Amino acid sequence: MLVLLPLLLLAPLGAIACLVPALAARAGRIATMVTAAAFALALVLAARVLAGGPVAGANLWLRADALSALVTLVVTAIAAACAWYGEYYMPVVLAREREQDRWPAGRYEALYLALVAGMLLGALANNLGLLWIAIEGATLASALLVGYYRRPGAVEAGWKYLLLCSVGIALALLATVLLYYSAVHVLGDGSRGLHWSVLRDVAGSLDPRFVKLAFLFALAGYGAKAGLAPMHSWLPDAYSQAPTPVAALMSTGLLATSLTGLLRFHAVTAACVGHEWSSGLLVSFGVLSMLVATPFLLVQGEYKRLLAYSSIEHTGILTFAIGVGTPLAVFGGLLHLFVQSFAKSLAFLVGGSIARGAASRRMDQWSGVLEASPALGTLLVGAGLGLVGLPPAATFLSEWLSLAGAFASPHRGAAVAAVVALVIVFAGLTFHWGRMVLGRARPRFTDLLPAASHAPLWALLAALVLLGFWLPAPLRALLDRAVEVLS
Amino acid sequence: MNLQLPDWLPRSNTVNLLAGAFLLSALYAAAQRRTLAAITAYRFNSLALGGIALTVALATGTRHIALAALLVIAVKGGVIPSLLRKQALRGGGALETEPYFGVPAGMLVCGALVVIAFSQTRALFGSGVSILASCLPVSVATTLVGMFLMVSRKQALMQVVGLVILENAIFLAAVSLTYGMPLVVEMGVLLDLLVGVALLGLFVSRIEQTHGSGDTTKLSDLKG
Amino acid sequence: MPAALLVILQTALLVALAPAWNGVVGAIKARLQMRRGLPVLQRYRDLAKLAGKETVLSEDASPLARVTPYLVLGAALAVCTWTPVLTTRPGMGFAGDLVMTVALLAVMRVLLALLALEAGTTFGGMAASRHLALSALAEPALMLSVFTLAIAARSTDLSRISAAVAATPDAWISPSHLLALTAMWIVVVSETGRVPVDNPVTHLELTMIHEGLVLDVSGHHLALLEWAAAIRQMLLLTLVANLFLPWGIAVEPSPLALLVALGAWVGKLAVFAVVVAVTESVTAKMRLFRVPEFLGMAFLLALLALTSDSLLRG
Amino acid sequence: MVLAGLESALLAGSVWALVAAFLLPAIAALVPAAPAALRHAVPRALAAAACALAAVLGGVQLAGSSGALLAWWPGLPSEPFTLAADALSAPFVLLFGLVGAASFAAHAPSGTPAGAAARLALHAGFALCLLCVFLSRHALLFLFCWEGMTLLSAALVAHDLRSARGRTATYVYLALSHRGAAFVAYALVTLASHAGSFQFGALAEAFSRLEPHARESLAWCFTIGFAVKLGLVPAHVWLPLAHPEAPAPVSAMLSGVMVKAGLYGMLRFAWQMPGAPPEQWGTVLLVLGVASALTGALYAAVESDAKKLLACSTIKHAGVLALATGLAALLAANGQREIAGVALAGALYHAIGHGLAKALAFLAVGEAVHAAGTRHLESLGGIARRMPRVSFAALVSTLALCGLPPFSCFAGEWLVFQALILGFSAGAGQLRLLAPFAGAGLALAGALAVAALVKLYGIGFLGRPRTEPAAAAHDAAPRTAAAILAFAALPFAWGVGAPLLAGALAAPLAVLLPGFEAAQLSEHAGFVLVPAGLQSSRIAPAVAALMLGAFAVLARVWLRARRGGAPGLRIAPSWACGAKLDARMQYSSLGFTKPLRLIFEPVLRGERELQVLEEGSPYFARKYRYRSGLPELVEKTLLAPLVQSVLWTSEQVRRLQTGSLHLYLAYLLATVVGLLLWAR
Repeated sequence: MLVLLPLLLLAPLGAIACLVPALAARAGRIATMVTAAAFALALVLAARVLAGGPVAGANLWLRADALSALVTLVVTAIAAACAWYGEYYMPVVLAREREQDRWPAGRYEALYLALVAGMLLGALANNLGLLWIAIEGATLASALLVGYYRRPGAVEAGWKYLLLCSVGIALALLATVLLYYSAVHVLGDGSRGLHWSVLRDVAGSLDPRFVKLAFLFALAGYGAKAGLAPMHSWLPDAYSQAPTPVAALMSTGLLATSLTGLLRFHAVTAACVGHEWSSGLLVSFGVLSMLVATPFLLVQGEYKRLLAYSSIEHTGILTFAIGVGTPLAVFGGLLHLFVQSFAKSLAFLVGGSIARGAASRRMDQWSGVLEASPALGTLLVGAGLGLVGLPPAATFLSEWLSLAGAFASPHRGAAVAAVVALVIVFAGLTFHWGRMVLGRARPRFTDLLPAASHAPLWALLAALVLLGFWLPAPLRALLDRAVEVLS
Repeated sequence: MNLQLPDWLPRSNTVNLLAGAFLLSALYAAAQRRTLAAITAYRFNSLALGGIALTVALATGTRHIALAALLVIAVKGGVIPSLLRKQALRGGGALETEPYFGVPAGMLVCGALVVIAFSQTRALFGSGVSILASCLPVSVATTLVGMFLMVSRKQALMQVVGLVILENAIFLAAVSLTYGMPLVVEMGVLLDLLVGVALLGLFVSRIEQTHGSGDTTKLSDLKG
Repeated sequence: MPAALLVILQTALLVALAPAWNGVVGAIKARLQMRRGLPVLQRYRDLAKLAGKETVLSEDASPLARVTPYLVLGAALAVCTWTPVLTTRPGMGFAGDLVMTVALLAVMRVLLALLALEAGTTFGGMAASRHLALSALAEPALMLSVFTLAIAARSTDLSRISAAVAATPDAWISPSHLLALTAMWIVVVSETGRVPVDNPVTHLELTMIHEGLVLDVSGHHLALLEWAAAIRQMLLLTLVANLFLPWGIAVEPSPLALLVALGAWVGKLAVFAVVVAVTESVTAKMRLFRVPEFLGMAFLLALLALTSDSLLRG
Repeated sequence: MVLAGLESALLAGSVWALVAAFLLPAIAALVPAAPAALRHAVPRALAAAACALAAVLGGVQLAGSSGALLAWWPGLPSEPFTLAADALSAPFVLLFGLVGAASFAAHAPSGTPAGAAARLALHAGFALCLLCVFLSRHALLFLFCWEGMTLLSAALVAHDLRSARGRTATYVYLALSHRGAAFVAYALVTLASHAGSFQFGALAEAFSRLEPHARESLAWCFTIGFAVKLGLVPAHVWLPLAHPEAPAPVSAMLSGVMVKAGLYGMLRFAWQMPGAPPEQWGTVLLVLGVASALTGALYAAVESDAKKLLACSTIKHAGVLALATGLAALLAANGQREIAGVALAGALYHAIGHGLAKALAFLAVGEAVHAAGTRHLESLGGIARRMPRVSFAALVSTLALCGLPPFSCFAGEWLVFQALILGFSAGAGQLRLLAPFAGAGLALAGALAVAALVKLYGIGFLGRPRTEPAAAAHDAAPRTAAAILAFAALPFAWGVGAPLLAGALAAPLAVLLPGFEAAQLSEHAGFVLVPAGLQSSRIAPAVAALMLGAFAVLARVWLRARRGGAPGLRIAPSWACGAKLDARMQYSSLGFTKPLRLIFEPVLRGERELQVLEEGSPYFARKYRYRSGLPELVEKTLLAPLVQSVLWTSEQVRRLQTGSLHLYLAYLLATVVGLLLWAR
């Protein structure tokens, strides 16, 4: 509790601080400090979880198990990196917006921190209702951020995001209600009927018909939030229109949080009606997401949309791997959840710098990045390696561990489909990356951001590569524990 | 908590009646081409929901459901429709001129959705379970109808109406099945809804600013 | 007779008689065409004269050009040491076999083609180009046709093949043998630059192949190359004579058997000379781009020989 | 014990030195005060030394393995990553070491210091991955290194950032290689899931325990995957695109060593692990081998780009390797283990022999091409007089790649021919039908390769320079030239020493064909090469070479004796029928192979396009544009339509995302309804 409360309070307090006019000018720095502090706390939390098992608080409304700790690590790490980068990025961007379109200073950071707060609450909530509220809150904050720029595209994307995710999240609420109903019957006491840890313990005696129905709605609801096909359609629009740091955070932290929501339902369902039923659904939706994303990746002209589809594909891998359910696959899936965040956020952020430098978001305007700016070019290549899952990026190991686990399960056909999708995606992404990285530098390309803005990017890349060679023992232990949580 | 229905509640009861009104008002909204009329339908829908909640509260004597019921009536039956109305009037009370489905076709689809929902969820209940459970089919059906409303209408506000009806349906499930969730959750949900609707309103006016009307079919620049 | 002596004897025979064969063919042709023609030994006189002359090298030539003629002659002579001329007793047989023979012939060809390109003139390139294109077909045909025999002998050792064929008197009746022989003969005609593939007595630029290769070579270098070419021709003819038609060859190298073998060998070469002379007198040279078809036929025949062997022998 | 200590020292030394060479340039770039030598000279020396150590390791391992290993635990839920050499990897490690040492010794910095350092680092990293591919004993590590190898080499292929050709090559290379890698990875991972472990030992055990059907399908997956790396038809398309684009020392390793990693993979995973290759494996490999050999040789013959020509020649030799391996498998399946051993010995011996020759060719030709500033044969010429040392090396490699004695490729091909003939005679099953075609294909491919390589050396190095830069070319830096010249001794030694060295392959051969004794491949104290135990034919490359040389000297002595002094030699301008000789009067590369193109027109299907740019009189236009080309047949008929259809499908699927919110909502609705209906 001593860790949980500060962790949850830091971000909202930071958000309020950003809105204070006196501090608004330095809101960027505040956001960085707050998220960095949150990251430190997340490390402490992970250590506590490793040392003494789940950390609970607030009468079991909050509870951090290994999975929460893992997601918290992802959220805070990426949030810190994105905030750090945003310090350099947002001023440059805003300087180019029209005067009347600008938001008051500090507003962006406040929303950003609100989003972080929502995600952290979602990660740490033990009560499924609370989880729902957190994710809905994060959705609302991020909807404003998606529509942050006052251009028609941003409005359109924000609208679609808000509407689709609201429907999705409403379905998730229905799922929560259904689960609660079945729990109340068993427990007789409504106060604990939404506590996940309690639900899982009594899962065996829940009414399977309601649990199944709940899982279906949760799958559609949280699945829409996580970007599973065919509920994914908001994702390319939102990611391409949101400010780059926000897109990076959404595609990693928000994805992880929403997926955790789904996985919590999955764990209860599996414990209630047996593993095969819900895992079959997860595997099918995972593979479907991979297959749906693939063609879009091949014929895509815009960088951030490309990343969005790649994000769908990665969500597919994750869902697939965790759905398969063998310990190795789940380990691979969770590791993938962890490491793909570094790759994806890196890809978004470096893309932001390049898009500003090239004054275009279209990839055909980006040729010769490596020549124009060796640093950005190298980072871009690193991000690409992470996205396609090639060594030395850690995603290579996580993907193949997942597949190795999948081949040892009954879902071999799905695994083959996944491999096929991965291979085609590889061809598509390599093609785009080749066009961007190689070739003659554009004459007017200049990196508008200060060189210091590369620091967070290098940090992400370093983490991505380092994890490809060496998984620290505590992280390994944390992943192992998280696997236990899910099985 | 006692989940059995108290004896005094008649079998042909208020809840069933109100549930019927709930579904009907949703269908009525789905049959409307005028935004304002749809908002009014939503208001009735919310009131029916509030009525059910109140009945449940009275029946079970739980105070927090009563509180939730009152809040529902105030927020969903009062604040939100008014907000939407104001928004609609600002946009000139736009008419849904060319919905993707005409009224008869739309009704057919809605009918099909209702049948699906009933057939899929009724099977869940054996005999002797809480009679309030008959609200679940209504709830799922209304969820689908709300979604259909969003799919078939081009006016941004109509889609918002669809969304809030959908939320009502889920609230109905919560109230009828479980006699309400823990109060904190209920509050949080309501707060989120309120903020959400405010946000939706904000976006509707932005759409009207940037695109000149509330027609969301114009929002198709982002594709592929 | 000691093996070493035999090797030296056979090599010496090949080397010494090589220039004569062309002279014989020329003489027969002249007789057929009612001309007097050159003396049979004129070739030796030409070689002697050239050997004494100064060589002119192009200023564009690389250092390789200075040693190529020696290497070409060396390769030809090396092959001579293990070619069975009079006897199937293997002397230097451990050093080279059929594959080695073909490969060393290819060494000669490659070096010649490179030499032709040294001076940077048009004719050299043209001749090298044609030479390589034609031998790209001829070489596999040569290899395949001899493989037909090698498979029967279960060896690529030239002496063993010769002995094996000699030991089965009715071998030549087999279709595969005849097919292989035909293919081999076509290859020999092509490789030695005879009508209808090439005309050894003309320097007409549109048609020449072999003469073009050595157009820029003069003096003692030319002598070495001409001699090497004659030896190569002799080698190929000897392969036909002693692998495909090995009758008369000495299995045991007693003096009498060797004498008989010598007679048989010379006789076979003489018959070949007559055949060539007659062919050259009655047929015209082919157009250059008809030649590939001709050689392709050899390739196909050789392939057919191999496969028919597998089909017929089961 | 001493041997084990030595082996682990060699193993650790070579791996860690390569790691250091990989990291040093980057570290030196980060530390501003670092001496310049740390950026290039030191890492290069380190890498060369590491490769030399690897070569020694390979040699020692051939003599006998002690099981020394290097382990590294990355924290994954599996066994530690393990590196170790065994008998099967030993010949490949040896090849890697020899070629790598020369490649690094000849690696000269060019361009900006930063670019040069980056290239060197990539080169070292590539070498590291390549070495580890041969040494890996852990499936994931193997995959890691395999992909790393592909990736780093792709980065080197793309080293000229501005080159559009390089970009295309990189893309095709990566895309195709990844398809191959996916097959390999699929099979490995499946196997690992059966074994419950990633260690090779456990994998092998699991592999042999699988039911025959599963075993075969996995072996086929491996084969398909590795065939891409080996460059077999129809997956060879990447090879002539990618290999030439890399810097010459890297091309040398790509063609010389990396391609052999494909062979290594096939032997390891489709032969050694399951115990015996699948039934039809030999036949398919034999047929593909012949097709590849012919395709490679034919395209090499008609190619005008010097480095591309060499790459095509690599396809030809890869075909020979596949043919030999397939032949061995067929024979082994028919119980002819002795002959199978001969074929396999041929494959392994040729793998190394070709590796050495091709590496030398790339190093030497690469230097020449670099000096002349163009890869196109039409713009070269006269190099031999201007760069004598490099040209000598090029000549050696040319002769070796032609398969001529006494150089390295001859002995291996000889063994293959022996196996073909003996196998045919032995009447081994399908071989009776296949052998004639295989022999014919091999012979035809060999003859075509001769034409190709004579063109390379004759047009590119001899004659007169066709352009100014070619005329201004001068010999490479002394260090580079010395390294290349020293390396030129290897193809010669590998050819002359064949009888002795083939016997050294006993250990790897015994792994694949237990009971086969490779020592029987040589006779008479290692002077004579014979097909093991069969004694049917014999060659002595050393003796043949000696005789050739002796007779050449004898001829010289004879001429001197006749004249009583050195024969006269005069240098004079070339004669051109009285006209002034112009470099453009020489045969061009295109013209040189015109006869071949005509002969093989039905196969090559060249494209010609004549465009009248400016009309003159009705019969004679003033200006024409003539364009001709030989599109790769597989590329045109197989790959291009495939890519087109995938893209077309993608465009159709893209319509799902029309931008209409209503449609998106409808997807959601449909999903919910669908799930409800399904869940019943």
